[in-house]
Amino acid sequence: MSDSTISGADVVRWIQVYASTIAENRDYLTQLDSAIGDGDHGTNMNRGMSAVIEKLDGATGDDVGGLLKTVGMTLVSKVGGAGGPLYGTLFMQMGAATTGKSDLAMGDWAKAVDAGLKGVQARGKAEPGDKTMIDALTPAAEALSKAAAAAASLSDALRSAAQAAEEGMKATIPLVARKGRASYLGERSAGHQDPGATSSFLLMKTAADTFADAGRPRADRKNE
Amino acid sequence: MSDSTISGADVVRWIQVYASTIAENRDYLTQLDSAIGDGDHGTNMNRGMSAVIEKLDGATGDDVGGLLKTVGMTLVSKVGGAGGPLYGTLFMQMGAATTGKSDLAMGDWAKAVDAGLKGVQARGKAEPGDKTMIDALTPAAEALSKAAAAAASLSDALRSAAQAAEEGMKATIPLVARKGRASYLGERSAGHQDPGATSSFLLMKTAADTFADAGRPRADRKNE
Amino acid sequence: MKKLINNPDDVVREALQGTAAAHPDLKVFFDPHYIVRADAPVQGKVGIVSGGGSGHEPMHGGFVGMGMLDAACPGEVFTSPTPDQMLEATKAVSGGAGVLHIVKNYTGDVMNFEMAADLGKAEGIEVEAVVIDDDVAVQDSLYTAGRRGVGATVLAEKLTGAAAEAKATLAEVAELCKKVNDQSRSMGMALTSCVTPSAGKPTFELGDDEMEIGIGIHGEPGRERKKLAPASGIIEQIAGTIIGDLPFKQGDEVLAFVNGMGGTPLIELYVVYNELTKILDGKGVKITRNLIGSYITSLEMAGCSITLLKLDDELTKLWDAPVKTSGLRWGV
Amino acid sequence: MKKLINNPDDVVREALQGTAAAHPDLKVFFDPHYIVRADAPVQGKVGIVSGGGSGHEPMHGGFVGMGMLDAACPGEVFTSPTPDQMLEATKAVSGGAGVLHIVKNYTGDVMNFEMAADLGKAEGIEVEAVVIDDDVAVQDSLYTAGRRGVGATVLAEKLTGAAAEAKATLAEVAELCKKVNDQSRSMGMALTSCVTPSAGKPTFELGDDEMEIGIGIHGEPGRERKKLAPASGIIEQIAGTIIGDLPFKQGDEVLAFVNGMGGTPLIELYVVYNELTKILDGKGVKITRNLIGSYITSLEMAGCSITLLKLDDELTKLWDAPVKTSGLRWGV
Ligand SMILES: Nc1ncnc2c1ncn2[C@@H]1O[C@H](COP(=O)(O)OP(=O)(O)O)[C@@H](O)[C@H]1O
Ligand SMILES: Nc1ncnc2c1ncn2[C@@H]1O[C@H](COP(=O)(O)OP(=O)(O)O)[C@@H](O)[C@H]1O
Ligand SMILES: [Mg+2]
Ligand SMILES: [Mg+2]
Ligand SMILES: [Mg+2]
Ligand SMILES: [Mg+2]
Repeated sequence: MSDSTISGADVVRWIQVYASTIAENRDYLTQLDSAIGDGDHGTNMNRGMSAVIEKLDGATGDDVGGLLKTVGMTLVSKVGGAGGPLYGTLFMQMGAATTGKSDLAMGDWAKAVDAGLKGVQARGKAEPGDKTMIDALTPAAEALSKAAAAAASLSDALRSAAQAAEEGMKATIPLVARKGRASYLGERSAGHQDPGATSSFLLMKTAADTFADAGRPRADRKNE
Repeated sequence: MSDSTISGADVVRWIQVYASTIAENRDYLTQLDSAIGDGDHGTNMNRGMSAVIEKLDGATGDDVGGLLKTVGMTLVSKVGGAGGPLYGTLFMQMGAATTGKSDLAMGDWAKAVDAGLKGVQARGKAEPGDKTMIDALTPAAEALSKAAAAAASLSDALRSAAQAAEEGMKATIPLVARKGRASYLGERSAGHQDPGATSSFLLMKTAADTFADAGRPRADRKNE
Repeated sequence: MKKLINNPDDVVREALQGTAAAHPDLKVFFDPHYIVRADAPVQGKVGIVSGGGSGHEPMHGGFVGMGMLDAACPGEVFTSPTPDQMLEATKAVSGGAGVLHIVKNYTGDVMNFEMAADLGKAEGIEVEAVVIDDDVAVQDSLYTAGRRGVGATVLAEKLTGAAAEAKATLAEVAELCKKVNDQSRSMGMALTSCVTPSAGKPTFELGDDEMEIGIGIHGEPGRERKKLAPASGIIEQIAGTIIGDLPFKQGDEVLAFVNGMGGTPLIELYVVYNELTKILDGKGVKITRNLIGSYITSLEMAGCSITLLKLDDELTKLWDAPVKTSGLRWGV
Repeated sequence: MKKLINNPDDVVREALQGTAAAHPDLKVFFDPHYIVRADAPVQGKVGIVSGGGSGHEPMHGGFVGMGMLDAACPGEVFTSPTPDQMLEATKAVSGGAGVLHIVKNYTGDVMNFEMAADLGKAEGIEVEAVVIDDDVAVQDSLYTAGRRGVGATVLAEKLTGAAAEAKATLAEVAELCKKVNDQSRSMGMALTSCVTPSAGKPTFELGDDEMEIGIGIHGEPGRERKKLAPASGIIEQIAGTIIGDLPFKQGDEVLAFVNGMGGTPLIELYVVYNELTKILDGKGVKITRNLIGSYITSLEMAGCSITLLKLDDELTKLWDAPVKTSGLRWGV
């Protein structure tokens, strides 16, 4: 079904890379949130991901499901705001979908992302087009399912998911928000990129960057 | 003793000219007070002199002493701050010194200004050099007494008083304040001209401008 | 950024330490953060819990005490607190009669309180949640997250606190909270933006001659940006929108709450109150109770909000009941 | 200028109209302006009158009521009121036991109150005046107008109000007022200037990274301008100067009053209070009472002041006595 699988250690690495990417993009995310929200999305996500990194210290990734659940629960108790429950649910549902696994095949990953997305939708009740993180995650999950069905290579699948997320993120710019704080602005929310869609794109992008190396020998990997 | 006398109508005219001069210099006085005080001297004096003008509406000046007392009492009840009691006392004491008079000879004027100054000193306990209105009034009063003793002309006497007040005012610039709000600044008060000395100079200047014409026929007067 | 703080990351914790030191009537807990009245749990009394982002002080921590909240959960500045804080607070004030969560209608607050309620119920505590959504600046439609919870929150905390003190049941207190919310309308405006400690610069830029009408309490931009105007015109627009929305009618008795956003001095709030009385007089609406001051704030934002609550005998009596908190106190 | 006002010249009058509408416990008079408690004069009780420029709200009008002031005279913004206001207020609260004037030490206030006391005495009312001068930022020397009256004024109004309510004589109340002043020290700082409505622009300009230490309450520049620093350093300097001046010593019990200048949010005042407790703990000085909030303000100025009052049993009991004003209320 795929050229390789994602190991538990890869998942740990992905979380670490995502945490440092969030740290690098903290001010950018906050700036996006200042335009149509309350200017805390970067700080919130960074506080959460820093706590996750502390929590995961020494984690091996033998139990991917347990690992992802821990990430989700840490985010729930450290982030607050909308981002906390939403990203918390995303990871908790990804964890539930991968319970007991130590390696993920591409189909497992596609299912996990889809489960996470469904969790976010159940929690936040947003539809695609509402100008939220859903707008980045939905096309990414669809791209993964399609790639899994077409038996594409893992790295191609991850790349297409990241690209779909990026397009979804950019497509939030002209939208008028219908969920979250930005919806209070009405028409004034149009013309700005959604911060949550941006952090979700980064999630898919870091997955592609990290897992694309998954099949290759350690020495050739770029994210170390 | 002098080339002419100051009539009650002249005194009324002086008050009016002083009121409009204060109105013109309102922002300037306030700006001086912002630097070393609380930025209200112009507004305060203007509020007071506007009330005086309303109060004096139709006043003939038959009783110069009564007129000046009314000016003083109006200032006391309309100005507030340091300026209210000080200028109020100045005019009330000038009024007391001219009780019952309908015309003032130059000596009467010199005595009135001296009485006003003494009132301000009794009320405010400031010495010359403390960086207050006293620093403009003292040299003016001295110039008037000297001129009266030397039997100078009224217009020369008034001009020399205004000039002495101006020099006194300017001499406040390097001084460190020892009375009033400016004293809280300590050394930082040096380098700024005292607002009260400035409004007192304007008082002496408008007197010179108005009364210098006192002896001439109405048609030649410039302040009408 | 000009603030009397140390490290921006430590503001909430240090302010809570200050609160703990200042008010012996309160117990303050850390990690997770929550504040409870020192005599909690009061046996047989419904516990009232609220919470939200910090930066709105005195709300909510300043309203913990006899006759008002049993506990408050402060989040990071302008960020909803987390379910674990709410759960611990809920457990700490549960005296056997159930716990009411008063939730301001923001996506984050609603979701976090939902999770906390689930956790509380799982521990065997009866929990009811009432969502406050009184901000008429926001349309309540399919196309928004609904109206924001603003000034009515303060009133709901006071009134439910009084009812709980009088041993009303959880169902009654929740019903009362909904009634307060239904009968309240609010709207706010800003003359300046606030600056969150973490961002370090104004959330929005406003020209020297501009104001934002219809703002929330988190430095969100408002419904429209306008040229600065005299208080009379501003209050006419805000009060008019509020009055028309419920609507408040001739003969109604109301509580008028003129709230400062944090950076507006009291003298201006009294000018605003004066304008408001003129407008309500003109409509035949009678102010029988009032509250004037900075009670639900946005850090140092300059501006105000107005809340009107339609009163009846029940609400008036509950308003007058004793309250003993650091932010609101009378009768004791 | 960004303010919720109409015409700058009408701010004081309109705020007073708002006060009159808001507080039925007060009677507000115009031309001359003064505020008295509705039940004045209280027969056989010493009347307590204070006053000063407007712009310091809630002081003084917000402190009129049972257990505190009998009357307040509001001047124009930052301008001492006039003797006729003070005379009318004095007459209105004279219940036969004499009247105390609490005067902040500013040249204007002192001179106007002096004239008013003379006028009151001429009308047969026994008047005592006590001048408050607690600001350690100013040297009390032959070369200044003496120390300014700041935070201790609020405390003196509360404490003398309680004593008068307990029917102390005029001599006793005046003595108490002097004692409160003698045992109090204050100092303030500003992060921003205020803007008087009539000037329309900041009284002083401060850089983005600067603060003024040792300011008064009228937008006067302070003793020194410094680079902005963390709260810990600022409070160390201010508290250190205060503590050293009296001096406050190990074992002393104090009331700690952390005051906001008008534009500083409450969350920062609690950060300041937290710093203050650490410093006083370190010196062995015990805070047994506190007051935290914006009580003596400079319009919208951002900044704070700290006042420490050395307590004894008498003062502590008077502090705890009931007070019912719009600005300060407990026990009733
Ligand atoms: N109901 C919702 N469903 C999905 N995502 C949402 C919803 N509401 C808000 N979001 C996302 O959350 C982001 C804001 O997160 P954050 O700033 O951390 O929280 P808050 O809005 O509470 O400050 C938005 O940009 C949006 O993508
Ligand atoms: N003790 C004093 N004696 C004489 N003049 C004084 C004294 N104190 C202050 N002044 C004068 O008053 C002026 C300030 O007046 P004003 O601004 O109206 O009052 P305030 O200082 O109360 O705001 C000062 O510039 C100074 O000239
Ligand atoms: Mg946000
Ligand atoms: Mg002045
Ligand atoms: Mg937020
Ligand atoms: Mg003044």
